[in-house]
Amino acid sequence: MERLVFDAAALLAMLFAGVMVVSRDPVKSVLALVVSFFALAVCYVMVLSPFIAGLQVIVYAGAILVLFLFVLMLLNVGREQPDGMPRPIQTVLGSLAVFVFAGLLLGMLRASGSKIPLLTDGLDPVEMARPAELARLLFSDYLLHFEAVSVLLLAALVGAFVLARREDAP
Amino acid sequence: MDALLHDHLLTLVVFIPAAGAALLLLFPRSAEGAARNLALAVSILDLAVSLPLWTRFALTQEGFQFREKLAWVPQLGISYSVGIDGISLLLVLLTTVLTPVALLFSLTHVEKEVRGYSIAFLILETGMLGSLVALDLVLFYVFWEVMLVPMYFIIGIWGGPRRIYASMKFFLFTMAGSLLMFLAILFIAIRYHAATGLWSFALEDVTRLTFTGYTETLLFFAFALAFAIKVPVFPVHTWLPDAHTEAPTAGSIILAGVLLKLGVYGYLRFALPLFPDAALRYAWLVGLLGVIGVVYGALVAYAQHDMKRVVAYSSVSHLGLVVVGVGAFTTMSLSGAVLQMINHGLSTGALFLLVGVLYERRHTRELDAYGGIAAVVPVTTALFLIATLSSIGLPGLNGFVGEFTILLGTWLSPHRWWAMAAATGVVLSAIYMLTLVQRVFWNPFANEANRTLTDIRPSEFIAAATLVVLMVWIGVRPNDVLDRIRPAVETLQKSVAARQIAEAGR
Amino acid sequence: MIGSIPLSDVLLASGALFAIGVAGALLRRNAIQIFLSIELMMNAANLALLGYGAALGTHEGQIVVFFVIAIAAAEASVGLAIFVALFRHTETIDVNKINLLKW
Amino acid sequence: MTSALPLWVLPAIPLAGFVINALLGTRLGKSFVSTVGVGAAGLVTLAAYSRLIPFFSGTHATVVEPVTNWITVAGLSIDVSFRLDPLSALMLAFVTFVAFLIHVYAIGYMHGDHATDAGYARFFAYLNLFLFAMLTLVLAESFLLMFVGWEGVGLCSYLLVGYYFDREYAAAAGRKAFVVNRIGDYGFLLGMFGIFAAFGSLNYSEVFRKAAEQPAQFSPALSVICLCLFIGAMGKSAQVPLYVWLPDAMAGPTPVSALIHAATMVTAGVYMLARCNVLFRLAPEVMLFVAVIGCFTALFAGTIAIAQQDLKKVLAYSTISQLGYMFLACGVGAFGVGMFHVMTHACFKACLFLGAGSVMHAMSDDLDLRHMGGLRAKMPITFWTFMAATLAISGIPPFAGFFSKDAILASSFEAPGLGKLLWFVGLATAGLTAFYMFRIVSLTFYGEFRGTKEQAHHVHEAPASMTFPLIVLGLLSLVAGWLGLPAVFGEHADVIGPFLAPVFAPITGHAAAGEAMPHATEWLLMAVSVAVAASGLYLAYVWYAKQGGRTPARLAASYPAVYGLVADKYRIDELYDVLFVRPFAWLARTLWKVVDVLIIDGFLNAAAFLVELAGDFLRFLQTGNVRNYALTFFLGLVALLLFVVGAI
Amino acid sequence: MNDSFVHFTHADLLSIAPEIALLVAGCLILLVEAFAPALRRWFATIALAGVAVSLYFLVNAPAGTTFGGRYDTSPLTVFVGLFLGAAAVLAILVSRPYLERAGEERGEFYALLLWGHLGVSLMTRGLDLILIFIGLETLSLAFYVLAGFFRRVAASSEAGLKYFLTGAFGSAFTLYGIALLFGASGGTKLEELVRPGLGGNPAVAFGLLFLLVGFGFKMSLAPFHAWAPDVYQGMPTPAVAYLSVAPKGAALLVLFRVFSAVFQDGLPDRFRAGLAALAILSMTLGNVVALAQRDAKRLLAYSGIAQMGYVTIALVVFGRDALAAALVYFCAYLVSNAGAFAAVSALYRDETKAHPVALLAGAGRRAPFAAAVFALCLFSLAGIPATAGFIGKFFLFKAALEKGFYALALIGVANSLVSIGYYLKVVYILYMRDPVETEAPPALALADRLALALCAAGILAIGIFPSTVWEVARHAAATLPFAGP
Repeated sequence: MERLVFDAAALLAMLFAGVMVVSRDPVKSVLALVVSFFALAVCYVMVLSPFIAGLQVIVYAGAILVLFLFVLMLLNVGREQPDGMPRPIQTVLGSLAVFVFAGLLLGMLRASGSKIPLLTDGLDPVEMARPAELARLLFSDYLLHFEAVSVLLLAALVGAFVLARREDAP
Repeated sequence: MDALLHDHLLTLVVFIPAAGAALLLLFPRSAEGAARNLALAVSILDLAVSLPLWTRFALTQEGFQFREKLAWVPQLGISYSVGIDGISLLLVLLTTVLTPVALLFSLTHVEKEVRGYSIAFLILETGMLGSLVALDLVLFYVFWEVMLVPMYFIIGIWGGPRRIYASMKFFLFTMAGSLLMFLAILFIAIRYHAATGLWSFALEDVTRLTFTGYTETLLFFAFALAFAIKVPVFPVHTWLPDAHTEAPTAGSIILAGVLLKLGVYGYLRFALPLFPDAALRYAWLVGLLGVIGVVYGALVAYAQHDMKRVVAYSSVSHLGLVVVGVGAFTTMSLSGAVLQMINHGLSTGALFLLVGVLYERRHTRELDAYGGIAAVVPVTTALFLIATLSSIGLPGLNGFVGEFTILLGTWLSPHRWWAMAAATGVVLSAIYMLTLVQRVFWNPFANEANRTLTDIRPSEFIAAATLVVLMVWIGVRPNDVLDRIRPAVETLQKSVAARQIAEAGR
Repeated sequence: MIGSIPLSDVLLASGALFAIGVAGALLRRNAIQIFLSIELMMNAANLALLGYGAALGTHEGQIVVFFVIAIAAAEASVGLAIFVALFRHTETIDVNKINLLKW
Repeated sequence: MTSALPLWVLPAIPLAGFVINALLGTRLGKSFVSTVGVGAAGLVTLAAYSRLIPFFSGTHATVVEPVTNWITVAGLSIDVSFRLDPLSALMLAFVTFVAFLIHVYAIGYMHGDHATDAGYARFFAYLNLFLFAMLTLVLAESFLLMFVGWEGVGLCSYLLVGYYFDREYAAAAGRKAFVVNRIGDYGFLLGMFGIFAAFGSLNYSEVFRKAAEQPAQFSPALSVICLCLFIGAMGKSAQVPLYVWLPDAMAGPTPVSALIHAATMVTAGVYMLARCNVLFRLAPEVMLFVAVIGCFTALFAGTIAIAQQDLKKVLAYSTISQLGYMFLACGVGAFGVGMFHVMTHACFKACLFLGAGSVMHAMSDDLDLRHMGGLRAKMPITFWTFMAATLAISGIPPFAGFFSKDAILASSFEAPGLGKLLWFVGLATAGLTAFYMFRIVSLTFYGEFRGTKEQAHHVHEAPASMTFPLIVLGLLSLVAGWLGLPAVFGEHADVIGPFLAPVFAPITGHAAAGEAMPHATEWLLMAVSVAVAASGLYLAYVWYAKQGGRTPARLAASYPAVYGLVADKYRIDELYDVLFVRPFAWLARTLWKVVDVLIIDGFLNAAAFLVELAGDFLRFLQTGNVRNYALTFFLGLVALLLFVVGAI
Repeated sequence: MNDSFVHFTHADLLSIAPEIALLVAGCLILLVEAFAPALRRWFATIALAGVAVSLYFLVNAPAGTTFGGRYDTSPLTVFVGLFLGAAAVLAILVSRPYLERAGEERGEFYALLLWGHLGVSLMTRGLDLILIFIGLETLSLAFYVLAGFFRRVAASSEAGLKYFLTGAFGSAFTLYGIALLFGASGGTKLEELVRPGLGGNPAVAFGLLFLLVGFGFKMSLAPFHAWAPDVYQGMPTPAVAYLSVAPKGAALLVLFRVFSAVFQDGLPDRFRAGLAALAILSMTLGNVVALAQRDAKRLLAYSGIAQMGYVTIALVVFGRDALAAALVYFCAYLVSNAGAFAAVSALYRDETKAHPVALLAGAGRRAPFAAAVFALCLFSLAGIPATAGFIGKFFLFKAALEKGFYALALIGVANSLVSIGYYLKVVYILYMRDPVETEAPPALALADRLALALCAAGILAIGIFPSTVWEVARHAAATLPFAGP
């Protein structure tokens, strides 16, 4: 049952990811990715990470992709127009490489994870999904990371400010 | 001060020019005259400081003298280890003599960037002296490469019309050889470490190593190639005509006078003692290339119509003879080879200087632009003639003694035919050098532009006359020089022989 | 039982999404779409992390993903700012046409 | 002997003269230069005779005077030491004397030559330098020191031939002289190497002692050694095939031709052979070769001399021819006779050249025989001395040449093997010699003057400084031969032979010279040679002096090919040009343009170019398109995955 | 489970004091900019002070690990920290006159530089993959912005875009690699990678290769190098001076750490061969293409690609001695390359235009000091003895030869020869070509002068007295954590 849900959600995510890639219209792309991310959120729930699934919906689908959409609108970028300059090398080599890569990667992943079910040693799934435990870890073992990310966010903030600020600002 | 002069004489000699260069850096760029005079003064001071090396050199003592040894990179056993034997003594003095001579000549002829020129020259002198006294492989390599940089600038900035090509070629050629040597040096030290558990790059240590045949051959060739390019030996000689031709006169003097010798010197000092077996196994190749150099250089010199190129190819030919002497490896041929290095430095230095005298006045080196100018510039002619005679080995001047001892020494070695083939240089050198003299100084007066040529100036004359005096001195009293060479050569042969016995016993 | 999802399913899904992301990044010309593809690649990594975390019974996977989402947000803000800044010069974000700097 | 002048002073005197004149001569003027130059020559002559007179009157014992060590390296130790023995004494005697006379002559000659102060100083400086080198050559006690002199005289020859450096042919001739000599020197050098390898020394005393003591041990090596040495001699003494420089060397001032290219330097080869007689006698096949070369050269050069129109050229070929005689003598083992001819030849040939110089001055530097004629009246002293020398060279008794030449012919007649043939060729050459010598005498001094008016007006006898040496040498041409009268004139008639004999002492185990030939044979030979010489002389006189050259002109017209060939000196110079000079230049150019420029530099430049080209192409991989960058990145990853993981 | 919710010891605080100093300095600059813009001339000083304080704490931190084994304060990190700090100092020194000339003297530049530096610092000191990743991203984000800092200049914005897109692409691989390693080892700490048999796990191999390409990208190792020339060209030069040195060193250190944790018994052959291939490709491509460059910064970018090829030899050789050699190499590279960029920064008048090498013609006369130092840096990069570059190559090739990597060493020196071609070409233009620009350049600013002098002194000091740096590097490398014997 769970597997079915997971697989269905994963397939959906892949499907819309594919749409995102294939679509020439960036807006459609973004929207496809939103759907894909929602499906991914379902997957996250199925792998015992409801908190992350929430973040996924709120931060990713809700904030980040909206930001994308916003920028798309701002820049008024239209559909990708064929520019009359086919780039066969990029396309052919790229596709070929992706296939080889996918083959190798999926082969490896299948082999390495096929026999292992999630939560084999009978840990409590509820315990796994509890945000409080996450919070504890975040402020103990991962305290430094947490602080470091704050610097990262600060840098990103300042950076975005530098780049997007009006020209006449000092 | 006395102690300084006594215990650190070599260090002083090596680094006085560098100190001078550092001092020059403090000068404003506009102080050209001061820079010129200071550079000359420094080089003369260095000459003065180097003279005690000659007088205090113990004639009978084997091994190195004026030794100094300081740890440099102690973890790897790299040391500032210097010392001289007869061979390096002579080359050191040749360097300290030729540098002031070259600078003296430059006094009147270098106009742009005098300060930079002086700095380059002084650093070059330190580089040359350093490689001559270094007894540690890394130290040697450092000095060896450091020389390239100032020479590159000297050719590239103050050179002739094709200076860029020439300086680049010079640099790349020389570098190509020495990079392999660099790897070989590392390899040797690593082997030494593997064998003894200690790190050392000191010559006295690493000469105790023995290698298996194949390895030794490879290492030998790595070293030999570096030195062969510097000499230069056919077929890696083609940088030389370009570099010599395009370099400013003073640069050519130093290039021909000292730099080329470093190739042979390196071979004697490092390649032979380190790889005696390979060196003797491939002696045939050394000799063959030497013989080819003699004949080929002479022939091609004959075909040139640029004065400097003639002299440049004559260097190929003369150094070929030196290489033959080295390859023959008899005491006599080796002594002759060392002596001939000095001789070639003096005679070719003088030739380049005098070509420079003409070039600075007429701004052409084409043979056809001259002709019959002996009447206009008699003193230059006379000096050029003497230098020519020295170069073609006229008895009574220095060249002959070297040539004769090399050839006789080679004749006495198992390679008699080398001597026969190399002795043709006697005929060939006469052909191309006398053709040069005839076409430049003799023949009917061809070009009215030469009517206003002025004869040699006092500063140029002093520079040239110094060399002529030395030529005569060595020609008449070669023993003064040979006495100093002998112990060094004998030590070298003994060490090689000892190594061979050790090899055989193994 | 929730444990009935085999890890391989999770990993395969993640791998496939990653590959799709790579394909998008390589084949799209619009900078924003390329960036979207890269976001997808990061999400694929997230899925793998969560899957591994669940399989190993540790919270670390979730912690990592937490940070990654933060990083992704930061990256998005900077990236989009860059697009905007560039768009002012070029009037396009088609990377085929952005080649002032080359050779 | 204690108070005697050391031998080293002899070369030192002219060396000092050279240094003074070279450094100061230009500034101090001609009279100073002549004083120093001639003074040095005079002084050295006096000094030489101060040693020679006691030597001649004494025991003739060899004296070796070491001065200093010159080169010491490994097993080689070369002393500067000088040797006075009969051979060097003989050379010393005439070299200094003749040189002095020619120095004197040169004062007048060079004044007449309108030399500049610088040129004048240069000339005398070179002459002194030559004297220094020649004396070193003669007095040296070792091969190497001899070589110093040997090269030194070569240098002076080069400098003096090229004295008129602004004339291309003179400059070229100087170079040619030096280069051809160097070819010989190459042989000399190898010979020395061989000697050192075999004997471990280059000192005469040691080498000759060892060779004489153990002939059998050294004999095999000596063939090659002697051959090499002989090549050296060939170069210096202008033997076929290395003779080509000597005719050209006439481009130098005439005193130079007289001194260097007739009297002294060119005989150095003969001197060397005589010096090394011990070695050569142990190499009989080389001796034969020497004889054949000498003999051939004598004839060959003689024939060329017949058809030359240039006075000095004729004399030059005659010199070559006479040198051939000398080698013939050496080749047949008559070293003493050869040296005897060296001496007499020095006298009469110097006289001839100086006479020619006198004529040349009178003719305003014109040397073409066709422009001369009838000078006998206007230049009596020149004529008579020239005549005396001509008779001497032609072998007319009792002039000097007769005795020496006759001795050579006699020696070759006696020689085993090819002896008779050599004798016959020598005899024919003697006839030729007489013919061409009298031809030039006739053309120059007899008949009508054929030059221009100005020349005719200008013709005059030379000044005293020039005629004095002429007279002295003319007299010597008469009497010098009397030192070596043949055995038929009495037991002790031959002074010079016994004097030199110790030098040519027989080697133990080797047969000494054969029995003296019967007097009758000797008389007969003399008669034949005199007859041949006289007929040559007469023929020339009739053809050129009486008939004004009609017959030879007719002959020349009848056989144009033959005449042309001879007149063009058998076109040997042209042959050498085609065989050696041009191929040499071609090879030089080809090596440069093909090997250096095309192959070596071409290869290197191509390598550098290819690397740069690769860079030029590869830089376009950097398309500026960021998608391509991502693709290369990704392709790199995939390749790594395939390589690293694909194998696991 | 501890009583307090937040675990935080004094040692922890001390150990991150260097980063805090950087953070504070950056914030201070921003605050000054916001509230006292008149004091903008002091930005650089504040930044330098921040770096100085940070280095002070760095040097004085007790050796060991903190944050439960997630943070490294060993001599190795001190060494690397000093190296990074030096790069930061040079970049800041150059920035001041550069920004002044460009009229963009803004506090954000310094703040971002400092925070980017902070990120690099985290990369080198983190013993936890996720911390390393955060550091990497901090660095990246800061430098994406710095690349596009000159918004008025199209090239700068384009550089920002290219760096961003490729950088994010690379980061995604890094992240996936981390995920795979996490899955295989069960944790994100490096010490958890030390586990027998882990090296044979295909997932680990994938993870390592992903990390390799991710960090190889930061090192601009071919074929992950393509961004570098474009980005260097468009980015403000002082930032390039930092970016072309510090993150590369950090990336190599991370790779060293991860690989030596996983492969306790030495690199497997395939990995070694793959790395060697990268090294060779990088050297060769970098050098050959550099020959064809006309722009000074692009040329230096390719030179940097080649230099990374050389230094990757150390990774191939593997082991602590090789790491020591790499550290020395990086020190040499720091003074030479940062010096070269400092010289480029000082020698060009118009900051916002391209930097064609040809424009440097005659610089030897116009700006003798900068040109001389530039030439010295180039000779050092070329590895001429008596310069730092030679010492770097010396130890590197020694390490290679010691372990028998003869072919690699040979290819290395052959490449050196090629590289001389373009280094000398620049020197030739500096000194031997007649100037196109006759106008005298502005007088060299004090800060530029100082930066150049420091680099020159560094080059000569390392070049002539290498024993100190070698000793320290060896000592530092000995503390490489988790490495096998």
